[in-house]
Amino acid sequence: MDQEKMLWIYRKMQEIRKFEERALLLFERNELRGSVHLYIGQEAVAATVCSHLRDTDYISSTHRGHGHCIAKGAELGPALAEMMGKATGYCLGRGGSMHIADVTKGNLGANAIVGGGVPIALGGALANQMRGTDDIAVAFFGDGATNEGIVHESMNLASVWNLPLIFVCENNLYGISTHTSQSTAVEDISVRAVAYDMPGETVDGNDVLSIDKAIVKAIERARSGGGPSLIECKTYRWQGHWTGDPQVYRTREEVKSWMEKCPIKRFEEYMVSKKIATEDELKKIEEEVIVQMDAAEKFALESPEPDPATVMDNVFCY
Amino acid sequence: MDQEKMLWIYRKMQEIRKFEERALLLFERNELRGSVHLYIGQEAVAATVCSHLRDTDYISSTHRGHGHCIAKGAELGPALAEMMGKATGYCLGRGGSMHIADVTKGNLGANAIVGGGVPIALGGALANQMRGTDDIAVAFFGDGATNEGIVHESMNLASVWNLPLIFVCENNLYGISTHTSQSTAVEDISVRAVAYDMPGETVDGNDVLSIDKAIVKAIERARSGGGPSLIECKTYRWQGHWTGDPQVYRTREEVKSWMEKCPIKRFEEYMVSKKIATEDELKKIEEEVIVQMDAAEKFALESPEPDPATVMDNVFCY
Amino acid sequence: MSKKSYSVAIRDVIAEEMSRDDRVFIIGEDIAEQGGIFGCTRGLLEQFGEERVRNTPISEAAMIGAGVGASISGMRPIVELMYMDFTFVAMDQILNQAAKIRYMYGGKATLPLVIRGQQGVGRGNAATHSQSVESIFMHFPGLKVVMPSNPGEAAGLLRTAIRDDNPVMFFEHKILYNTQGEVNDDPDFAIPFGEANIVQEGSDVTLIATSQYVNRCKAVAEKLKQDGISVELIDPRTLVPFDTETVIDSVKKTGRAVVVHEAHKTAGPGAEIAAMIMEEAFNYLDAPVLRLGAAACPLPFNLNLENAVVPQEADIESAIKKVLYK
Amino acid sequence: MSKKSYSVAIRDVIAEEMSRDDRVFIIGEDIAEQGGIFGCTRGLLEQFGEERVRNTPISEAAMIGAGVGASISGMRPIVELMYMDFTFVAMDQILNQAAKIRYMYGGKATLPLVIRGQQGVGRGNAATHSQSVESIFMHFPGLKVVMPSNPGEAAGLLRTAIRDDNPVMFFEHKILYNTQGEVNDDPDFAIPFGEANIVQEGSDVTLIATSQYVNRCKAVAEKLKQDGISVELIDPRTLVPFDTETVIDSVKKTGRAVVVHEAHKTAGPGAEIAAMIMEEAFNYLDAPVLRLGAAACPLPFNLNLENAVVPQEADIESAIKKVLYK
Ligand SMILES: Cc1ncc(C[n+]2csc(CCOP(=O)(O)OP(=O)(O)O)c2C)c(N)n1
Ligand SMILES: Cc1ncc(C[n+]2csc(CCOP(=O)(O)OP(=O)(O)O)c2C)c(N)n1
Ligand SMILES: [Mg+2]
Ligand SMILES: [Mg+2]
Repeated sequence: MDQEKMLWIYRKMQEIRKFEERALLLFERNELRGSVHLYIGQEAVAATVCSHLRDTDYISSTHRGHGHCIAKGAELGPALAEMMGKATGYCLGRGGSMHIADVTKGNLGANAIVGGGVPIALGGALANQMRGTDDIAVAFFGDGATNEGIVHESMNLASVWNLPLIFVCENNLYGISTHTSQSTAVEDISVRAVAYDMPGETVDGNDVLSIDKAIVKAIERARSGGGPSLIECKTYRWQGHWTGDPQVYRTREEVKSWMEKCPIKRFEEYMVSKKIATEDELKKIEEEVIVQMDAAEKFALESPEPDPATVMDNVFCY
Repeated sequence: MDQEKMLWIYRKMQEIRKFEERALLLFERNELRGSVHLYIGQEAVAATVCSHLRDTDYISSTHRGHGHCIAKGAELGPALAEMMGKATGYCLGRGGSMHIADVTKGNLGANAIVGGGVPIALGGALANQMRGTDDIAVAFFGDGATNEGIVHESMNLASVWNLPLIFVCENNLYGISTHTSQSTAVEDISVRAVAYDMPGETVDGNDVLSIDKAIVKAIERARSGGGPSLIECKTYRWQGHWTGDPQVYRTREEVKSWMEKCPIKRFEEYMVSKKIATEDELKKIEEEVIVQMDAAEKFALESPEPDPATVMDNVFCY
Repeated sequence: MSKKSYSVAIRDVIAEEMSRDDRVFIIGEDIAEQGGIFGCTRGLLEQFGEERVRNTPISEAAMIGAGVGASISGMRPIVELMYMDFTFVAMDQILNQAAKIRYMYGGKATLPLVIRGQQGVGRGNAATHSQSVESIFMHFPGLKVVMPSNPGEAAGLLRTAIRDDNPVMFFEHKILYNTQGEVNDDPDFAIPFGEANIVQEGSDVTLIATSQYVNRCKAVAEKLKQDGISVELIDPRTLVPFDTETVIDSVKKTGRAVVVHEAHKTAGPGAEIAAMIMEEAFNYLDAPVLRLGAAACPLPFNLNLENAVVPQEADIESAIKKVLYK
Repeated sequence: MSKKSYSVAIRDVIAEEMSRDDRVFIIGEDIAEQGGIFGCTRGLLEQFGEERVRNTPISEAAMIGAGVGASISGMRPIVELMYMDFTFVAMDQILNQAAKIRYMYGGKATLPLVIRGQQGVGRGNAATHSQSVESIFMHFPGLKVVMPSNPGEAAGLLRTAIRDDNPVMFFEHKILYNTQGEVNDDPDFAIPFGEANIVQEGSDVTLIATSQYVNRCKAVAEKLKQDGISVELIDPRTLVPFDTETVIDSVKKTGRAVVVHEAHKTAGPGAEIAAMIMEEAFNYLDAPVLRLGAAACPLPFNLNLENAVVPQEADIESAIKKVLYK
């Protein structure tokens, strides 16, 4: 990985972190409503994976989709505006947090239905395969999603059709309150790749470098016609499942121990120790992101609400 | 396996074979209508598996369900009557070939939806587990069904709940016209057991003894609280997917080569060679079955049609 | 009588029925420690243990299928869906299996199964988590369809559902969970299916409403009383079976009817009710039966837009005035 | 014009559109060598190769999902479902994804996707393989719903469907596949959506029928002519969008209407049509709009029972006489 890519990843992780922290604040201030699922703690996955993607590569995302969205190129202002239901949001305020999409950047959409986005990325991969380019697609999903039939069907189909598709499972140990040991017959979800004759690998999802190694391999394979792969990233969400989750299912100690494994801090330390960047340089990036986030917040807050007279627009397109 | 069990299996295989041959004849004579999927060639699976089951063990079956139904204890007359839509059929003529059930004998039903019966057997296993008996359940399904999400969900759930459930996949190489190599990412479907942390085994589905060995192990495991297993039986259907299938997808030679592996003949030869029964004794069983089948046909043909005035009965039960 | 919230009323009936009959058990996502996302199973794990209060993987189709299988095998399962929108990932198990098995098997199986969960707008969950999906289950035969509008009826109807030998789709509404009401303490208190509740008698117009709209219509009726309009408000409570008689008797008296629900208007429950009223009481009608339901548009995230899509009190009022030619 | 069967008409349009636009492709079960269980893709593999005529595993949800994804990524997929009953295993991908994405994304995606296949009674397939499921897709907004009743219209409507930038549910009927009819050879021949076909003009009663019932109603209308009853027979052709104007104009002329379809009567398409007629033409109605559809009962296997469940010619005739008070 070259320095430029590393700095890009670092910046994206900071963007995601600051965006989510701001969203939480806004939620607490009642500026945001609905189901908001924060990505804090998992930033390394979206940022590292998307650092290798082009605008013509597709992703599909989940209910916990802000990170993927930002990493795939969304601007913070319209993203936040969408979460506030503003007319300037990516979806004109129609979609909200769980349905943000930005098809022009190759983000085929967040998806509020667990597992629901997976075959959609598959369709993107299919389109790319049929057009004969070396563009690919990535399906992001959680540990909980691996028990939905649609994910299994998609893995089988991707393998049978040898599609340029990478399944990226973010195993953050829980689906809402349910620990994977209560919901999933295997400990390492990557084991399931065997059932589809594709490579499967489990990596430390809080470590940019581990993710990078795995994704580079999978992308090479996909771009060169080698077919799909499954990468499981073990990680953790710091916040509750959604803003307002009482979190009866885990201890403060558990959360704390994972916060100590902060992916941003870890990458920071790595870059400084390897002299890829100085602490000051990284601090500067963080500060730039804060400025950017302030502007995004201002943009979103000042944006108008959609006009109810337009409510029926776009049920069909012409 | 003791002699009595072997003779039971042999008789059941003959019952199934004769039943299916008769059904084909009746279909050709227009006495039968609808989608009729014959089990000829696969008899060893249903007969061997069900030879170990009690009435309080449950099975769920498929669109190709006559074999399972008979092996689980159905009488030939009411079974054939159901396929003819007669009032004396197992389902009073409402279900037909694809929906025959006999809950009192533990047959939770054929199922016209590919994969649809699998979670139903799971529910049966759950009921048995909760009642604290050592009764179990078996889900029969085809190779094609393994690509339906519901089958995957059921396997995961059975494993997580440690249910006394055996997944018996009859891999007859095709789902209608589609060869497994075109539809299924792995050659041995039993490999998929790994994804659910359960034992998986592939056996020769035309060989009673191989099936027996595997099912005995799985049943012991299930009855003793050890949880689910997956057994894949490689076999072949001699007839088209349904009566009237043009069979463009396979050669006569292929069919012939499999007919040479007839499970009934193979078991016959084994029993004779091992002096478990003489040829004459087996011939006698076959003849008894023919007599039984003649009676069943007569019963079905002479049975009355359901009275249209009763058509709305049983939409709800009281 | 005790004062309880809608969610506690539901929880208590589940607990009572589980105590009464050990074939009753419940499965669902996050129903154990968490007590359900909306609290409808809170405390059940402690009371009944994890054998009978079963957290599941996120596998709705297998959950319903397990319910169907356990049910025809002699148990009486309750399956909680976190959102009734998720019936979509389990539709085959509901429509082809649960709904049809008794009939297809010639009546030789019983299928006591309650599929319950919440639906509807009001929490900014947007298009895939705010729908009212009851129409599907009203259309395909074999399922009973229940839509309780307050805590007391949620309790009485749920008890009937759990004791019924047929599959029941039990639609709670997310914004009703915190509403309070009187609940009958009799452990056998049950409201029979197919008996509409005349919420309020009236003589000028019959107003038929379901779920949260029963409450909203009460407010409208109250307001119209001041304008001298007497509204007869009817809550069918169950869409299948449907109490045709009560509705028709009312329309014969008033000569006018308005139907209000949150499901989409097009081919929604109101279409059936309106068409049925026309068939059965045509000669009594002084005006067309009007229907109010969600516009033909996915439910938008933005609250103002959401309100523009589902019927508002003002819409109900003007529909009533319209059938009265006022 | 050429004389073709309904299935060949469909096959030919698929082939023509695939030749015209290389973004069009088709996926489905057994559609390659086998040419589809009902022959609607026969020869396409030879003409277009396995890249564009793709056999799939038995994974309907993933098939539809792949179609949705490929579609918003710039392709124009056609997904063949072997039976439209199988929409049940793919319902979420249809109702939550295909139907809602354009709206949820603020109009920033097109979603050209045709989901087509056959449904209905007539081949003894019993309860899970004989349903008419269009009501669901009429109710939830975002899908166009097409029900061609003959080869020529199947061709014209399918071409419109393939060229549409929205998802289209295209319902063929199994017993129509072998029916013959004239088909326009113009490779751009397309029938716009939302324009009903007045199959036969008449003055006494408006008869609205879909799919195979258009043909069956023609026979009834013919017969009633001899009794001096003049029937105006209308085939809406598309349920979404629905040609309200043509229907209402007709009812204003005749004052009476009967709706016939194979879907269940309760909360079926006829409920919407009847309620809509009442709303729009109440003062013109001389009788209630009557509806005929399948009884509230799963479709039985036995043929006599099946016939007892779905409307027969005699039922249509007596409904017409009933609205004429004869
Ligand atoms: C089909 C479906 N079932 C259930 C839900 C409710 N739900 C939303 S998020 C979630 C947990 C998902 O867990 P996981 O896939 O691990 O993602 P995470 O939230 O941990 O990122 C559940 C059950 C849903 N949205 N869709
Ligand atoms: C959900 C669903 N999809 C498709 C079908 C149509 N169909 C009936 S049988 C069949 C093939 C099943 O293959 P397999 O599971 O291998 O069983 P086999 O017929 O070989 O015994 C198909 C596709 C169906 N009945 N249900
Ligand atoms: Mg998770
Ligand atoms: Mg097979």
